[in-house]
Amino acid sequence: MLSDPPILSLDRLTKTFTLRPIFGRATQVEALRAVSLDLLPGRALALVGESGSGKSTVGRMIVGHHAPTSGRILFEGRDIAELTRRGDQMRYRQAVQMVFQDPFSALNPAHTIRHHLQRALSLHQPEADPETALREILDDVDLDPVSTPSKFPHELSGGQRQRVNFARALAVRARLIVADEPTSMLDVSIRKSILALMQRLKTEHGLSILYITHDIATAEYLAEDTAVMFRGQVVEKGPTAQVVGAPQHGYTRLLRAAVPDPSIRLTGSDAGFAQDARQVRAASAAAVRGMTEVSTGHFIADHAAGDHATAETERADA
Amino acid sequence: MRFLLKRLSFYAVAFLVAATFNFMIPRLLPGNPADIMLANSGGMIAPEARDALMATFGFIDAPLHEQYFAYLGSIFTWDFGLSIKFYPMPVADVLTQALPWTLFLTGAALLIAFSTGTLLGILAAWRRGQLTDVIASPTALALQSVPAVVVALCGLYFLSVRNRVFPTSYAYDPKLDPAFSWEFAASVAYHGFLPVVTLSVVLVGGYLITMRNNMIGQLGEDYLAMAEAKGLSDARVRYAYAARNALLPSVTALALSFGALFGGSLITEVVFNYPGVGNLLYLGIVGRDFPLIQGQLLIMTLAMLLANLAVDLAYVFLDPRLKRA
Amino acid sequence: MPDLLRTFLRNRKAAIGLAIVLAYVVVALVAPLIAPFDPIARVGRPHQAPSAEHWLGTTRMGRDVFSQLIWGTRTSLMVGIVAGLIVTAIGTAIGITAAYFGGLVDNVLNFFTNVVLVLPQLPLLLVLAAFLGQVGPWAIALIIGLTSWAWGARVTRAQAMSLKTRDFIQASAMIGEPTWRMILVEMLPNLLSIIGFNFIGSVIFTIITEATLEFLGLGSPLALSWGTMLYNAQTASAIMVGAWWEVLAPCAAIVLIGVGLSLMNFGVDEIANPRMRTLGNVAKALRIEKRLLRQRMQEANQ
Amino acid sequence: EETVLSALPEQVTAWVENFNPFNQTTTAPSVLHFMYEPLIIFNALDGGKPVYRLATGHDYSEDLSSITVTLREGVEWSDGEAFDADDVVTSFELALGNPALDSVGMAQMLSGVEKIDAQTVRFNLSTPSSQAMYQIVRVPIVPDHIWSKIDDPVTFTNPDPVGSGPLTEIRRFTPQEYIQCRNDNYWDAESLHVDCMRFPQIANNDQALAAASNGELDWMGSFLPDIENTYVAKDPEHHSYWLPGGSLVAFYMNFEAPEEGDRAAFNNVDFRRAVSMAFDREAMVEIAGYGYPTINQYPSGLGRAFHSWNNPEVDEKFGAFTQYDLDGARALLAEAGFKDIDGDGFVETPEGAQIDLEVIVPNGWTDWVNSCQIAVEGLNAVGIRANVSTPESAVWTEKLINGDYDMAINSVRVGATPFNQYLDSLHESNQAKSRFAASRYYNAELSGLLDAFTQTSDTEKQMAIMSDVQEIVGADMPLVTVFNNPRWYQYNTKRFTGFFNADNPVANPVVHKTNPARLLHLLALRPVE
Amino acid sequence: MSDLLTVEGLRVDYLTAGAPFTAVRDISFQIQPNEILGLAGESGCGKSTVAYALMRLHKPPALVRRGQILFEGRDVLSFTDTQLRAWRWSEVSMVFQSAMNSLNPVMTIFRQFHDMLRAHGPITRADAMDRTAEMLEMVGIPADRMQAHPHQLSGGMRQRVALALALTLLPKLIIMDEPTTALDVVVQREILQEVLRLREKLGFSVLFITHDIALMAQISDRIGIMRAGEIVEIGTASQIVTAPVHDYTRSLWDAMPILANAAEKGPAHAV
Ligand SMILES: Nc1ncnc2c1ncn2[C@@H]1O[C@H](COP(=O)(O)OP(=O)(O)OP(=O)(O)O)[C@@H](O)[C@H]1O
Ligand SMILES: Nc1ncnc2c1ncn2[C@@H]1O[C@H](COP(=O)(O)OP(=O)(O)OP(=O)(O)O)[C@@H](O)[C@H]1O
Ligand SMILES: [Mg+2]
Ligand SMILES: [Mg+2]
Repeated sequence: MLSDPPILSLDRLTKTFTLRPIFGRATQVEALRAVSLDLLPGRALALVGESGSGKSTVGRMIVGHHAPTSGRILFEGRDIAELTRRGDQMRYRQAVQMVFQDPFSALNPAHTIRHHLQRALSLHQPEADPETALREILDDVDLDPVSTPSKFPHELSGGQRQRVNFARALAVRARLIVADEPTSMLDVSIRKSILALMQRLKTEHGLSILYITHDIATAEYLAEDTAVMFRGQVVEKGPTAQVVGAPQHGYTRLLRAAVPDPSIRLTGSDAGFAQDARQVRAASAAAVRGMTEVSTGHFIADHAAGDHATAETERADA
Repeated sequence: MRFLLKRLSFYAVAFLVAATFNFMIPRLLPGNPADIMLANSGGMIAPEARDALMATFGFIDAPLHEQYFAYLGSIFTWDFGLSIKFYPMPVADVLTQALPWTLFLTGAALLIAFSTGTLLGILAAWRRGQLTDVIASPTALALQSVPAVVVALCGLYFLSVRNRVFPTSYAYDPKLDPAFSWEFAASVAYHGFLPVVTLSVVLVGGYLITMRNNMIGQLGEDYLAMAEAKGLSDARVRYAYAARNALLPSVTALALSFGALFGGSLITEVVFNYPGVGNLLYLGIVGRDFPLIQGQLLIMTLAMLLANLAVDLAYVFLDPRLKRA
Repeated sequence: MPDLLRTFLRNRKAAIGLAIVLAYVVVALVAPLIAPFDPIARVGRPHQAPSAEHWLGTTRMGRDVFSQLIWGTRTSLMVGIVAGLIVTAIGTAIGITAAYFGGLVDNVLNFFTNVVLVLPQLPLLLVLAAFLGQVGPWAIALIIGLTSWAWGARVTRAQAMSLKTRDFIQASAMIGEPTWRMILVEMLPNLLSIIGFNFIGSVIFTIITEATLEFLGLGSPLALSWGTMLYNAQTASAIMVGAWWEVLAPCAAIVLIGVGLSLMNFGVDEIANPRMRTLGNVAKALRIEKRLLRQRMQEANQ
Repeated sequence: EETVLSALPEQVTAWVENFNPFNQTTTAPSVLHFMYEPLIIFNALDGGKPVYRLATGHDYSEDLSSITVTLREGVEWSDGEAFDADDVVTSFELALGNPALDSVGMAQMLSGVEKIDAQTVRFNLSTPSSQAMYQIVRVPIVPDHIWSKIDDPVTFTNPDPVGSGPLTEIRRFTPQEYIQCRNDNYWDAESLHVDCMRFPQIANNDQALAAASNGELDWMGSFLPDIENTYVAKDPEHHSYWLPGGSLVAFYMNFEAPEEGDRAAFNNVDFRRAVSMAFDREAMVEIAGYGYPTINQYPSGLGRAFHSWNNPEVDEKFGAFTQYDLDGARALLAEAGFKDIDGDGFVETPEGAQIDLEVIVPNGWTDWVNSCQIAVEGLNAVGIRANVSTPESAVWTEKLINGDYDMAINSVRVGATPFNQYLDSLHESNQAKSRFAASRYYNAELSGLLDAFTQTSDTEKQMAIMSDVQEIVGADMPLVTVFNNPRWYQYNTKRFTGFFNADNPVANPVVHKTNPARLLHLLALRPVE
Repeated sequence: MSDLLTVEGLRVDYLTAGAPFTAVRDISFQIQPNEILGLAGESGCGKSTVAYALMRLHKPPALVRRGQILFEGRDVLSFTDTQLRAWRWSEVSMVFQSAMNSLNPVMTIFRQFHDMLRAHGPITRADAMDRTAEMLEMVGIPADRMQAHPHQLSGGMRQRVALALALTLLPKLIIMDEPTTALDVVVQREILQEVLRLREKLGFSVLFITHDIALMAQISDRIGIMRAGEIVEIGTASQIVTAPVHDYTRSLWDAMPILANAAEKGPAHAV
């Protein structure tokens, strides 16, 4: 299972944003602190964590939207910063595609679906017959190949739009899809079908998926592996069954506990949760010195003793 | 503070660019001011006399860069040389005499237009589709596309020429001497009425439309529903919440409208023979009064920059999000 | 595209505006056919009041005001459109370039734009017009075009900036679209309404400004345009001698086209800004609501 | 009760507090003549006869190389100091010593000014001329005891003026109005019945009209459109006007025009005559000029004001060429070989060169622009291709001086005799030196006659010379004169009487500062009752 | 007539360019004192429309065509403006979908409290400060933050402020329109716990609107399921969880991936 070499590895990736407010001094935001992850071919890695923990930043750095402050991104073993030849860069770009959270914003409202897919096809599959390829791709994502191409994005539902986004990644012949909360803006009722689509793309097309979410339940449904992030660091990672099923790190446990569970009724007297939350957050914010393997492939973070001084001041919730 | 410094340095550089531009323009103008001046006075003049006159006007044949530095220096010493049209008055004095009138005219018009426009814009948006909106908005729209010339001419024709309700010229009754008296103030108000109204009419439409659009943009916001849900009165929600927030983009629009304000005041002053700087500029251009044109453009630019700066400051003041405690 | 047009025309204001503007365009196109007289020939006595023969009277020079107005439409409209095109082209190019490339390019262009924006425009135009000497309408169009783009550049930039952060721009970058295609094919169509807005606004501005420059005597008195008509009326003291038709005719022409164009802009605005679209329904709902409320109160009182 | 006369001598946007009489541009318009009395006023409407003011006589030396002027006795300056020859000498030395003050050109005309005794001054001329006195009297006479102490008379604004004229006291001064009142030491006080003059600031014709029709102005000189209706009709009993002819307006053709065809055409007298016949002078006067100018159909361009100088033979021989006659013009052109060869509807020169005339006129000079349009209508009608162009007045002047034009409308000042207009426009030595002599017409015979005119003060001889001049000009038609500009003058008899008018044409009635005779006019006014 | 709120046959239309769009059709339900009623359904089914109409906050082109809203027996729809203003917030308050947008961005937190307090009776500034401090501390925010502007607080803090605002006048009913969708699960849980605690302490009713039925099941007493403007099913929380009647309710449960070990405990899967 672990025999395949990773298609993409993140090696101690760090990203620091410098905020220059109109007033006051510039502040540094450490969005990522030495994040290391491996993505394996044909598998999905779920990245979960609280809002603002740096999940999207990881995704955006993979597609080259931000350059790392330090650390490396290795694509099939090669540092992408060293891909100097245009051909190599193109190949990497093509191989890694992103599917965004907001399905509407990802499609150009001025153009039809045909435009979106055909451009991808003509750029990356010039040899294929455009109409046939188009039909096949739409079939792949369960869209009506006859009526869909001539529609404009606003004539499609959110779920359909998200399917078009996946179709575009297919048209480009991507091998890795970074899906940043692809279902969070969709109706509950169709969420699962998009997850099913990703599942199918993974198994049938052998795509790797980096699935960014804060919904552990969907991570469990889709991903073989899960990494939990908190304040820019990976605090726990490993096979989903273990990370979600038997969480070891405090924050993962907290996260796990907070997931709404219809079978448990909440009461007002359960004040312990908030207290726990405060403590766990404080403890988990400290710098990670290393990871301990608690079982095969399942790592949890060792935090430095002292409080890690983050430059962000507005972070703490209470 | 960084923000202010940044803006200030922008204005400084912008001023330099504009000043350089101003320097270039009159030097490229055809025609010689001394000749024009003499032609106007109807004299045939000997070349020696002409050259001597040129020299007294400060037309030295120095290399361009020397002229340029002398010019830049003049900005700081407020010494723009002697006016040709108003010889031997220094340009600075001519301008100083005219400036208060323009400030009065533009200030009053701006105040009137901005407050009425904004208020009507608020009402039109609040009662959108209702009477205020149905009447005010299209009217504003029409006014917005009426040139100042047209408004001024119509005002002049109907209110000064046909029915002698208002005077056709001057900033106050020439028989009076400027003084802090009611009589003088009344005269200023009486003479300023038409010019101020003209200018306000030209400007008000723009402010109304801007404010209305900003307000409509705010109307769907949750915090307004929240304010209403809190049981606040309609007026309070409208002014303290919606209008207050919609004002922000309006203030930016205000900065953009200064160009129109200056242009409008120029025309108004010319039509109503109002002794402001716009009128002077026009005279300067017609009379090729280079020193006057130069000084003129310079202070107009300066005024534009100051006005923009004021708006920047107002914006910072109005929007706490920019402050960061 | 036809979809856009339909939305545009469904808007009553826009439709009226378009009708007005089209009427002007038609007049401009067929001016030689419909003008009853040669606009520069002396065809009547000086300052004849409007009559069956001279619908809008004659000028001080005994020229037919109506014919002048019709020919003037041609000039004024053309000048407006040409300058509008220049303004829009420069503004759009600078705005999009600055927004798309960002960084240093943006800093430089944006600075430049802001500088132009804080220059007192009309005074500068006056000086420039005087500098060029006898400036015909075309020169005026050119001057206005070259000096008035900053506002358009600014709004286009703002719009393009927000467009650039939209995911679909990133998405097409990821599939490897070349830069020019990103700008022309992906961004431009989404900026059409702001460009249209800018264009229409520039046309209004130019028509007004041209009239103003000519009125001040800085244009060519020989040109046939509304501004020149105003200028000639002014120098003939038409207002003072009671020849109101000589002044009011060009004024009315300017105001009407201004209103027409503004109405169109309203339409564009409502297309671009969906919140503006529902105004009619709002009024209707309010009326019904009021009626229902009255009913309910009555019932409650009984 | 003081009598105050409201006058509008010129339109400005603000009065500038400058009472330096040497300044030609921004000095208050009531400084010359009213504040500083001239030596002599030559009355053009009275055949150029001298009216002695500060002087009591002037004598040319036999060889016309010097002029001796005797000064009036008993004249005092407004501060009580006596007026004498030192004042005159100082005044001329100021002009001679400061080019910027020498707007009349004394430096070329005079070789020196000598005080003979307290009441006598001699002017030594650089070249003998019988015309010199006309120029000399234009120099203002200022008090020696003040001006000899001024460091820089060029920039001096003379804030507390001391003068010899009727009105020397500035009672009130604001940019929008000033009032100038009686000189208590005025030598001719018994003639003066006006206590003060009020000068309101008025910026343009429209405002002038508004003020005038309201009856606010007593004495003015503005272009008032449709004057009968807008001004006279407002108060027919008191509002009146008189527009005697003034400077000569003519179309200049450049004998050295840049384009070959145009040049050839202009050098052909028949072409020039045809041009003249194509001009509808009446329309120019009636439509472009509101009927205010005086039509000028003298083939010699003499003008109605100088009719007493007219040579009727010239009228007889060449009169047809100044009549509006399109057919005649066409015939003349055809006869002279100007034909439409290329069929574009416009004639070419006999040699086949294209003719394409650009008529330049200063932008903003509306009556002239309209005259040019009427001229071009006529030219086009007879088959001469022409169009109007309106450069800025500065550019127009430059083009005239540099000869960079085809045809232009232009004006020449008229003097006390017809001599000035011919000298300024047609004398060889002036050609290409000023805008008045822009046609580049060189005629030695004509120049000789004009020189001879200056060499005699005998009226008979002068008449004979002028006849010959008219003969040459009429035959050659170097300029196409069209009309004489009106002298702008309106008055209101509600508060004052005695105004000059067509029935009482004592002198040039204009209140503008270029007219010294306005002093005579002022002294002729009497308050009502 | 012990119902706190009774909604009878409520219909809300949106007037559009074409035919009016009926967003809420003939909805009826009751809320008892001290009860939490959940309203769930997919996006666009009309949940917010109901919430706004209940407080008569709906804005044209929305139009309440028909129906009755009785609050303690009084007919809300026939309130005069004055009655309405007095009733709002003192008896019914609301927590909006996104706290980010429901707080006025240019006013300090205190001013937003002060404004509201003043609208409901005379109060001195000092008293208002005390009250604000008290309310903020109740939801776990240090009182000194009252001079902050909303943008200076984190999302979770803002949501708590909104909650504090809603509770200040001790209303009988609080309408919560998706109060936690913008937050992550941990924060969401913290806030809901807070709500429940306060309810026990203060005793108010809640109309809780969300699309997350698992969450709803955790806190509501009764649940209504909405679809396309209608309530298709309404029942006690345990009935909706364990024995949903309507197909649509079942499909909602099916569409949600449920954590594996949670599923073991709960019977939701077993239909
Ligand atoms: N371009 C940027 N400039 C400055 N700071 C940034 C930028 N992008 C992200 N950040 C900061 O980096 C941190 C991580 O942001 P990121 O968007 O990766 O979080 P996330 O885990 O995806 O959160 P969410 O679940 O809300 O999407 C945040 O504190 C954010 O404010
Ligand atoms: N101004 C409007 N004009 C026309 N239709 C509207 C308007 N506002 C809302 N609607 C429609 O009314 C319906 C109900 O909207 P509502 O906001 O109540 O849904 P919701 O259930 O709260 O959805 P969400 O979960 O997304 O908040 C939707 O179909 C929506 O499209
Ligand atoms: Mg994210
Ligand atoms: Mg909602």
